[in-house]
Amino acid sequence: MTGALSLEGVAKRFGDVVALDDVDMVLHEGEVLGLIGQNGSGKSTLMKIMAGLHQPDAGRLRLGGRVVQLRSPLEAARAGIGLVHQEQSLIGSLTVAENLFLDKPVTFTRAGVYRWAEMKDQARRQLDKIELDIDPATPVGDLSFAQRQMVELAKVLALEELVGGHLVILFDEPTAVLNPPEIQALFAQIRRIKHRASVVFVSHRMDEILDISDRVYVMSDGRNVAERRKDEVKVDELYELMVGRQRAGAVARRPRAVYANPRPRLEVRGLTVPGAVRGVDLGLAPGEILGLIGVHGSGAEQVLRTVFGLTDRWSGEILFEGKPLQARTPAAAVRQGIGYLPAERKTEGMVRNTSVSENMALTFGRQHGVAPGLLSRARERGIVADWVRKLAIRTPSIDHRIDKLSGGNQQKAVLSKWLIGKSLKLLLLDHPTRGLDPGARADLFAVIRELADEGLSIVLVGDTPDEVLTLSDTIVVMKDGSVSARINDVQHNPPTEEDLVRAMV
Amino acid sequence: MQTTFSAVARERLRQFGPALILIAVFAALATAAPGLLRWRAINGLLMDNAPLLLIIVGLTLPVLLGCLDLSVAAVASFSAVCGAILSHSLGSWAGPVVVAGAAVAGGVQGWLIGRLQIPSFVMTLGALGIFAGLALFISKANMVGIRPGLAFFDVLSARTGGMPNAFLIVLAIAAVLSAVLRFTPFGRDVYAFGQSELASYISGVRRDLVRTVAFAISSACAALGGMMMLSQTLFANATVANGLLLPALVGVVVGGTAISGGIGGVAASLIGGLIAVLIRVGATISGLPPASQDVAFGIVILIAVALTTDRSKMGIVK
Amino acid sequence: MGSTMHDGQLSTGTPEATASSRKGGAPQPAGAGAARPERLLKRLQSLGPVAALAGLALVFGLAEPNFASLANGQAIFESAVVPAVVVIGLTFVLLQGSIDLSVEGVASLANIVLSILIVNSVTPRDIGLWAVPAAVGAGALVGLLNGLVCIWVRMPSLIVTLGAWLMTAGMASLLFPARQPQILDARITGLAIDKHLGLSGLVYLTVALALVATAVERTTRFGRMSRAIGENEAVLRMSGIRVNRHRLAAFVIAGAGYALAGVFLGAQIGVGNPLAGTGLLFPAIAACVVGGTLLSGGHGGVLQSLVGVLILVTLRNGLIQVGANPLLQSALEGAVIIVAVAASTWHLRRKVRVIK
Amino acid sequence: DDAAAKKLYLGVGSTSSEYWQEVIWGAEQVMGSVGGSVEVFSNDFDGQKSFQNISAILAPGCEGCIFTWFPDSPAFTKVFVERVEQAGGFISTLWNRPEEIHPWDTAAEAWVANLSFDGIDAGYQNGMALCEALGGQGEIVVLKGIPDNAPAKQREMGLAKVLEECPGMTVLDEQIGNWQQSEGQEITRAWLVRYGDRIKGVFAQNDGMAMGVVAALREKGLAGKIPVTGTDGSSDVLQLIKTGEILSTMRGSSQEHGAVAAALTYAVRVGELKLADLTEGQRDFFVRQTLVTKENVEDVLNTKPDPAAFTYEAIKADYWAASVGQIPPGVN
Ligand SMILES: Nc1ncnc2c1ncn2[C@@H]1O[C@H](COP(=O)(O)OP(=O)(O)OP(=O)(O)O)[C@@H](O)[C@H]1O
Ligand SMILES: Nc1ncnc2c1ncn2[C@@H]1O[C@H](COP(=O)(O)OP(=O)(O)OP(=O)(O)O)[C@@H](O)[C@H]1O
Ligand SMILES: [Mg+2]
Ligand SMILES: [Mg+2]
Repeated sequence: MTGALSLEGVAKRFGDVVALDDVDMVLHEGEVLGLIGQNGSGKSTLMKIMAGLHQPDAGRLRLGGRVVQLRSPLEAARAGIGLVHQEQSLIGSLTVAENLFLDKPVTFTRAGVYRWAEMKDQARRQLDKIELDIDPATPVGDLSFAQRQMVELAKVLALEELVGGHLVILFDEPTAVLNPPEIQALFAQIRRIKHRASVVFVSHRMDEILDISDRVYVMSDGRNVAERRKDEVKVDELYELMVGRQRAGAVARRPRAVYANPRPRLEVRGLTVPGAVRGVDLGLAPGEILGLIGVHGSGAEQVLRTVFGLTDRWSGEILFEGKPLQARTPAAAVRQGIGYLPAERKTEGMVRNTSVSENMALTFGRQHGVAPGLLSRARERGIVADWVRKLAIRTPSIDHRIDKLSGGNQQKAVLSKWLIGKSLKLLLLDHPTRGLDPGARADLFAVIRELADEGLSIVLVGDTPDEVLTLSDTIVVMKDGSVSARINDVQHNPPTEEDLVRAMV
Repeated sequence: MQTTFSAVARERLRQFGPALILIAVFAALATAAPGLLRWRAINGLLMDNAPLLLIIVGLTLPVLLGCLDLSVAAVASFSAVCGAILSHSLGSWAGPVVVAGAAVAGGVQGWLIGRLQIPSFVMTLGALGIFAGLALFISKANMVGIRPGLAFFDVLSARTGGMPNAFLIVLAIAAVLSAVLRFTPFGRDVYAFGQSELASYISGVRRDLVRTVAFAISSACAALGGMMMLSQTLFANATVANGLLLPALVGVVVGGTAISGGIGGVAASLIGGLIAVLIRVGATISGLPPASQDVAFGIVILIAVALTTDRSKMGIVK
Repeated sequence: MGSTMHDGQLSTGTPEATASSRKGGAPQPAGAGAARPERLLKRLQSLGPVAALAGLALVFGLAEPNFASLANGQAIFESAVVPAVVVIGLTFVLLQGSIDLSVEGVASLANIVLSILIVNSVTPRDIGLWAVPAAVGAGALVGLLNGLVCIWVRMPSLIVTLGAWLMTAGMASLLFPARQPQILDARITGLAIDKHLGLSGLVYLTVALALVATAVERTTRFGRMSRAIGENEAVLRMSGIRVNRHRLAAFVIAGAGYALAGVFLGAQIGVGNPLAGTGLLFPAIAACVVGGTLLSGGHGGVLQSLVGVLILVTLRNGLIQVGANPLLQSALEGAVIIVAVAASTWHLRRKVRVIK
Repeated sequence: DDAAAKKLYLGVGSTSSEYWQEVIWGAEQVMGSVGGSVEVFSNDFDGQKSFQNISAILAPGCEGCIFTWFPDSPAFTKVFVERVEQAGGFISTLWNRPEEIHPWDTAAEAWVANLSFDGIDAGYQNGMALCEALGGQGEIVVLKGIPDNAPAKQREMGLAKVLEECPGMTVLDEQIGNWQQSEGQEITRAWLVRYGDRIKGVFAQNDGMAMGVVAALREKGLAGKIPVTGTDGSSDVLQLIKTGEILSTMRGSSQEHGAVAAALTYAVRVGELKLADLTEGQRDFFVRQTLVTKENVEDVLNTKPDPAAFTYEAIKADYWAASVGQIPPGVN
């Protein structure tokens, strides 16, 4: 049987790594196909092959029955296939209009010269579709994060007008960086264009998958291990199919005593960051997990970055272990025992072209040296290997280049950079589970909780309300730069997700 | 398994690529001019090019950070002038004093790059102008001779066991720096910084400190190179070493150290420097007319670089 | 390798990109209206170099009355012509985040080619004004080779163009006839000598060129994509943009620009000199950066670079006017360059900014 | 072996300058006449390149080879002659030697001679011509070459003498043009603005800068109205002297500069001259030069060097025919 798009025996290997191994897949007209799988199971690779970014080593692609070869993203676009990347793919110095048509087979040029007017009202039409009221001539760099997300969406939907015939739209973890309302807007758009387009939707959030897709494929180790129709499957079964083990029940509650400590480790008073944060107060005890949550631009990340010494100008008072925090730079923060897991993994988290072990040993490797100022690779590697096992990081070896790992495994590696240290007192987690598969997520939760039990204080800017709810002892909700709600002792009288979302937006 | 092995083999091959090229170039030269095989010849070349090689070794650190140091040659000239002038008052101490001063000046450059957030290219270009001007100014555009018979300079120009001390010093410094880069946190920071400044900064690398030290080393090596030059010429003027900037850059790159940073090393640069020197020698004794010598040099150098650059680690090549 | 290549690119986010997505962290009510004041501020800040120029002129003007004279204005423009043409070519390469060091060799080469092909005092050959396209063509060809090697052999532009510099310089002296050829074609030399409204034809040509280049930079796909390549080439490649063609074009334009500068030099000094281009490179790059065309790519543009040129030319002229110690001139220039760049890029300072 | 004796390594500043072409021509005549050859090396006015060249030549071994060399800067002269001595060769130097060292007291067995032109005389005669042209009255501007080059200093001393003897002529301003035509032009532009018609004459230390001055004057239509002097005697400048746009230049006998240096080195190498027999004046001397003005420019242009006069035999008749005396102390 054929569909809008079908893959037959597709395989792809990168050096020694088998990313895809004989994958068959059929995508029917007008359906939304959910694609789930553990980190490194090959989802992104599959999407990239369908989008012409990678060439398969073996196997065929059929488009409407015809065998096609997609040699470049442009050819894919001509064939009506568009891919929304996980990370933002907008160019700040170009206008909204230019960005909308960047990857499209139209250029709006005559003899290489732009026909701005034409391009602008084409763009106007695209923006109207998603009720986004901004001037198409605005440089994207001047937009807010949320606005850029919407442009990102409009960019895909633009395929509609530009290419005749049936469309295939591929979303690779689009919701990872969206807020609940934006997610709903996205789903609405997906449902709207179903009549002309088939959609492949990758996500690590089971509820979303079940919400939006008609059918679900489960990938594992580069193979397509299961196919389920929406109406015949439950979250738990999907979970088991991909992780291969029972879904653990909610993480056990912890007694207040653990973190009920008279002397707070971190105290933030009236923290203000021009244009981002207004008068925020926080308190954090040893062993306490503080959940910070808010929509993008709520300022939650800024609070973290300020404590870590990354903010240029700020006012207010930050006390660490009773003394004013001297952290003017990350280095200073680290010396005092503070760690930070950035949300911008690719640019701020990983040292590219460098092995997993070097990345993990970068900060605290020196603590395991033979003598001060003298490293001991041997010891480091031992410790690194332990953590790779502990967090089940999927990498051929600890000498493998980190940027060759799948998104989720990169995240784990970056996190463990902070864990191999002996002196960490406070860990700041900026969207730590972004891009992690449910299994890895559960593992990470366990680790975080364990670390807290050992007395590490943790501030966590959560991706979803539910993850903040499961982990935190205290939750602080932020909105437009200031605190809009504060819930103490979450473990014993937890609020509902609805309460949180209401406080967020 | 099989594949991993071959991968390792490939990596090794790439590592020793420059060394192999060096051997090949030398073999080719020696067959053309057998005289080069005599110890005296090699010895003489090492002596004459020790200053250049030392500058190359030092320049490697900023380049590993992804920065450029265009001031090295000017620093060498300036130091030579200062060394000559001071030799009359300070005697042998002139040498150490000048080198130390240069280290400070270099450190300031590196530190300002971070503080003022201006590209190293601009910072060191400005420094180039400043040192060139100061050199002219303090020498009143005259030539300055050093006080003869000073231990410091005599040692630099002497030989031990047939080897020129100058070159032995270059080897020693290169060895120490390689060890530092390999076994100390500073070394790890340098490479991480070179690959992703932001990520390493957020991992707690003290980037201003790293940059400062790297540029201090670079300038100190340049200054010592200037002293070596001086120990051979016995006279210095404001432009005595200016011609070394481009050869130094070429040497570093030929060694396989990437301008984009994070790839390469001191030993590689030393080998690269030797390759560049030999290619220059070849072009000179080739009997080609002078102008064609430069053309030939340029072409061969580009080929050498094409062979020694490790593209697997470069994403986008600018 | 194509795939790893693209993957490698994915992992290279430009600092600017990060900076802006950070700025996104700030709460902004929807609607571009909110962004406007910020944009206005940007515009103002981007005027930093212009202010620097004005300040420089003011200082010299006060120190030395003659400086402010109309005649000196003309002198400054005449001196700015050659570096201006150079940076017009160079800017597109810098916008894309590459660099091109071959200017001195290429300008010299073009200068020689022109002088021996046009009616001159040494060689019999004379193809009339065709010598101009011939010279510029030679430059463009060098640029083409630079681009091809950079892109398809995947070598850093810095070293490739450095090699090209050596080679073109060598070729220039190879083409040099026994004696220095005087350019006898008045149509060329006249460009520098005949004045219209006090300014030579070269000045008008340069202004025209600057306008065209600005139009190209702002309204053509090549111009816009050049900026984008500098900001984030990875995304463009993922979007299927023919990146390499634009990169190639930039090198060709640079080469042609350098060659044209060599031709202008010929008109000014009236002879063919294989060292004509000496000393053009570093001031040109400095000018671009001073003006706001950063080496990191994606910033600035032709007009900014030209402001940079005016700053440096004014500086040199002013130092002579006020009779600064000739020995110290390069030192003063160096210091001013550092200060000017620091001042004009101050507003870009950010802890998470990568400078290199 | 004689092969080495018959190949002259000639180090020049640049192959693309008329002066150096004539030096090469002279050397080639001499070596040609003894069935030898000349191999030319250019340092493009970069001392380091000069060093790399000589080091590369010596490396494969250079027993008894002969050099005529231009060390771009006097700073390198000592190391060059000593390197050649160690290699067992012979060398004569052009233009640059430090004040402190001489062929007879440094590498005395290898350093045959140092031949230069009398820069003081050049500066003096050009200056005097300028003084006359100004009728002894008026302010002039001075364009100087690369500051630490001996010729630059000497020509400055020469002008200084003039300023004493011709008190009416005073220096308005002086700048460094690094021998470069373009810099000469740029600086002159600025001068014309600053001093306007106060400038009555321009003293440029070489022809290149003088041509730059003329180019700048042309832009203002002042060419020919303001006297300009150069030094070197390049044919371009001779043309400009004919047209009156340049007042005077000092034309060194460049062919003889190259030829005599080559001949001396060869003679010593083949043993026809014994260094021991040579006086100091014979090992460190100025080569003759003539001031070219409108009067004699025609003759200078018409006299083409006669190859017959440049054979080894012809020169060996009197090696020092072209000498105008020993280089006095205190001029380097
Ligand atoms: N460019 C590449 N070079 C080398 N290996 C790669 C490359 N891209 C992916 N891989 C490997 O291929 C496998 C599949 O990666 P892929 O990104 O498709 O996984 P994924 O399912 O998208 O994971 P995640 O859920 O974390 O995004 C992983 O083991 C990864 O390490
Ligand atoms: N990161 C890179 N830096 C430099 N060159 C690259 C890079 N990636 C690919 N290339 C070169 O580009 C060529 C084709 O790659 P790609 O298709 O991405 O270029 P393109 O933008 O499509 O250019 P074209 O318009 O010529 O197809 C290959 O030869 C490769 O060597
Ligand atoms: Mg993925
Ligand atoms: Mg392509």
